[in-house]
Amino acid sequence: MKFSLQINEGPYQHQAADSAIQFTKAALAKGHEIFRVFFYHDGVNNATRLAIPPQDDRNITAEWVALQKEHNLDLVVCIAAAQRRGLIDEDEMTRQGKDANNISEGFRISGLGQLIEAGIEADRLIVFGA
Amino acid sequence: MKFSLQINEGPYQHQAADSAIQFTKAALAKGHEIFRVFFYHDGVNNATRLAIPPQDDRNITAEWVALQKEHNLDLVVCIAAAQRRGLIDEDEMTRQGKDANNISEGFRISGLGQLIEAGIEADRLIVFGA
Amino acid sequence: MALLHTVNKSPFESNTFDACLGLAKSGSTVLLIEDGVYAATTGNSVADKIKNAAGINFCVLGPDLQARGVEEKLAEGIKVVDYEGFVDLVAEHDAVQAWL
Amino acid sequence: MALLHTVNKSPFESNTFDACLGLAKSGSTVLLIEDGVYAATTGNSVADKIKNAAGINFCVLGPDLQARGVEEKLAEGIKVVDYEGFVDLVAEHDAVQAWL
Amino acid sequence: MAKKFMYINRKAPYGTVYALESLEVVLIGAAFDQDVSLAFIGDGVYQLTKGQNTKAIGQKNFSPVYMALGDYDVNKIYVEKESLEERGLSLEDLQHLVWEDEDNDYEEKDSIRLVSRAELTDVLDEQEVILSF
Amino acid sequence: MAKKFMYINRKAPYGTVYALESLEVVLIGAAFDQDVSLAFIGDGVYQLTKGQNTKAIGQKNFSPVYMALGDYDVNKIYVEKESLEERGLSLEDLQHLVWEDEDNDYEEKDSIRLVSRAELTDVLDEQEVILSF
Repeated sequence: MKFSLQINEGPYQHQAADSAIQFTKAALAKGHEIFRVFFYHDGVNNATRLAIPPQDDRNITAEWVALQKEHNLDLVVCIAAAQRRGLIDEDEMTRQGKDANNISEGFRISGLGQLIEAGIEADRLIVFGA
Repeated sequence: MKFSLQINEGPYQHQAADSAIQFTKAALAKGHEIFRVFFYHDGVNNATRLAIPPQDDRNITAEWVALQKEHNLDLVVCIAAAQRRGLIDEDEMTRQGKDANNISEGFRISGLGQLIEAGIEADRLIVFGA
Repeated sequence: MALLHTVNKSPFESNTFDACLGLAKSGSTVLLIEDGVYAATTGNSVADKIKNAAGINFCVLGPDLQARGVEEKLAEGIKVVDYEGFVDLVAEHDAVQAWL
Repeated sequence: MALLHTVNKSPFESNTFDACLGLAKSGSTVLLIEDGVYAATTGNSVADKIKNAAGINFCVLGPDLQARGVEEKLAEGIKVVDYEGFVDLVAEHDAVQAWL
Repeated sequence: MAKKFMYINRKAPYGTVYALESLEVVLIGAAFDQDVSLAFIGDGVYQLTKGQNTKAIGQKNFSPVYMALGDYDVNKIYVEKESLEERGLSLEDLQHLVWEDEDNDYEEKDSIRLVSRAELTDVLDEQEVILSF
Repeated sequence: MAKKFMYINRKAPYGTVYALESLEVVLIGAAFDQDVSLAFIGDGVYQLTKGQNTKAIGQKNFSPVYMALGDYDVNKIYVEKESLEERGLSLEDLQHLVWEDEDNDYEEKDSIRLVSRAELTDVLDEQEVILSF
């Protein structure tokens, strides 16, 4: 079956970000397809490559990146939510005249239409949030 | 009177970040001193210089930076919470081998002891969160 | 000693307001802010809680009432303050407990 | 048609669980996850709500129960699933409503 | 074939960003020609109140945008009756949202459907994609 | 002069980060020689349950750290009786937290003080700095 996920909260502050990863791993283990993971609201904060979690704790972004590489996941960060919260990629950095960027490899920035499409194309949409 | 603030939530997602700014402006307008503003939990996300809010909306980080300049505010970002969430300054970037940093001017990164000190030194500590 | 309590959650969605009332001492003040301001409105299922909380002073942040379009629903006996009034309340009380 | 409802808030702190029960149709399933798992424990002030919700299937996420140290308090009639069981529930129902 | 999309709004405006960011999805989603409904439940009904004035809190007042939903063919707006009553509100306290029926000489029709909890239960049960905010 | 610092814990562990990050402040704060108390109210009482096992959710189990509070001279830990009862819990369900009284031949004493809501109201009323999580 084809699943899409929407993630509304950032890493660490709410368990939603963890639950989404555990769900994704289990779905893939059972042979399902993840059509897309869409990061919205504070969920965009999952996509930073600058996080340095404590060594004895999980690294949520790194887990997504590893899953992305292994399963070629489509990890999409909402551009409007990301701009508001200071998550930008190299293109945005250049376009907006900023001096740095912080989006991790494995994630791509795009519009809200990608969320609607995720709902249309997948058999199920599951929302994780707070 | 001397006030300290603790801010537990990031910008936009919760009004706590806005309320804290409005409170700070009102306190300064009434002639009170702000001893320190301590950003903890997702509150550290207020300190990014990479945010690009919509043009017709407020820019929360820019408001803090303006207040900091005018009133020489001590805006302190919790280092442990910030590292977890990908908010780092130039020193941290170098030390941790990261390729970018995103803390805005006007904020400084320091430890939780600064929060305790803020409670000890100020006449009142006010917490804004969700 | 008298504490200032702040409540920023809707009384319809969260038990925060109830928790505050349970631990607010007579003579203390409860300031309703953000989504907490709905507790200051009348004609609803929580209105009696404020009426029955003897000895507590209730205030509400006017800017948050106005933002939500419920200023005209304000219940009796609740003082409306602006952000400067919020600052005064903090200064006038001995400490602030934020019910998050 | 049958929906899968997920609830991730504590029934003691938030009205989310009540809101879900109010709109869950007979034949649908409610899966308790994260802080929502406390609703699956027994001997407390919300335990009757599950007993009285006729026609609803209740499941709870075991990993979240274990994390919180309340596995032994599990009420009767609630099925424990792991993350793979969560995935199965999603697949078996027609759509998922997350009560956030 | 169009899918049944339901946007569930359960949070008050301004206290959190969900109301605003939900509205943004609805507007973008309108371009996709799906069968779209919105439900306002619990504190979500506060999103639709008249007379919102955000000047003193420094946030943008996005409540006028709800008036534009009809122009985007978003005209199935379910408001739960019990949620209104618990909050001491009636339809009079909400904005009057309308749409123009182009199949019926552009007659202006109400977008808001006041429904009981039991009726809303049946509406939810038919949905294929449920976005929660 | 030492100030009366109160840490209010009202949230369950793991669902949000507050319990963990509150504990981090308490540990750092212990070095400042203030008059420190902790209160566990509402779902905060769940932070102290025995037998937490977070392996399957991928988070770190920080519950053993509460056992160390006594070594940091953090030994005024108020647990609200009514909050426990509403949740079907008793002291038996919580970790047994102790401290060693160095003024009394290092006698081991209980850190948890089970208090009624009315008693806790008076304790809160005396505080000078209240940190909420």
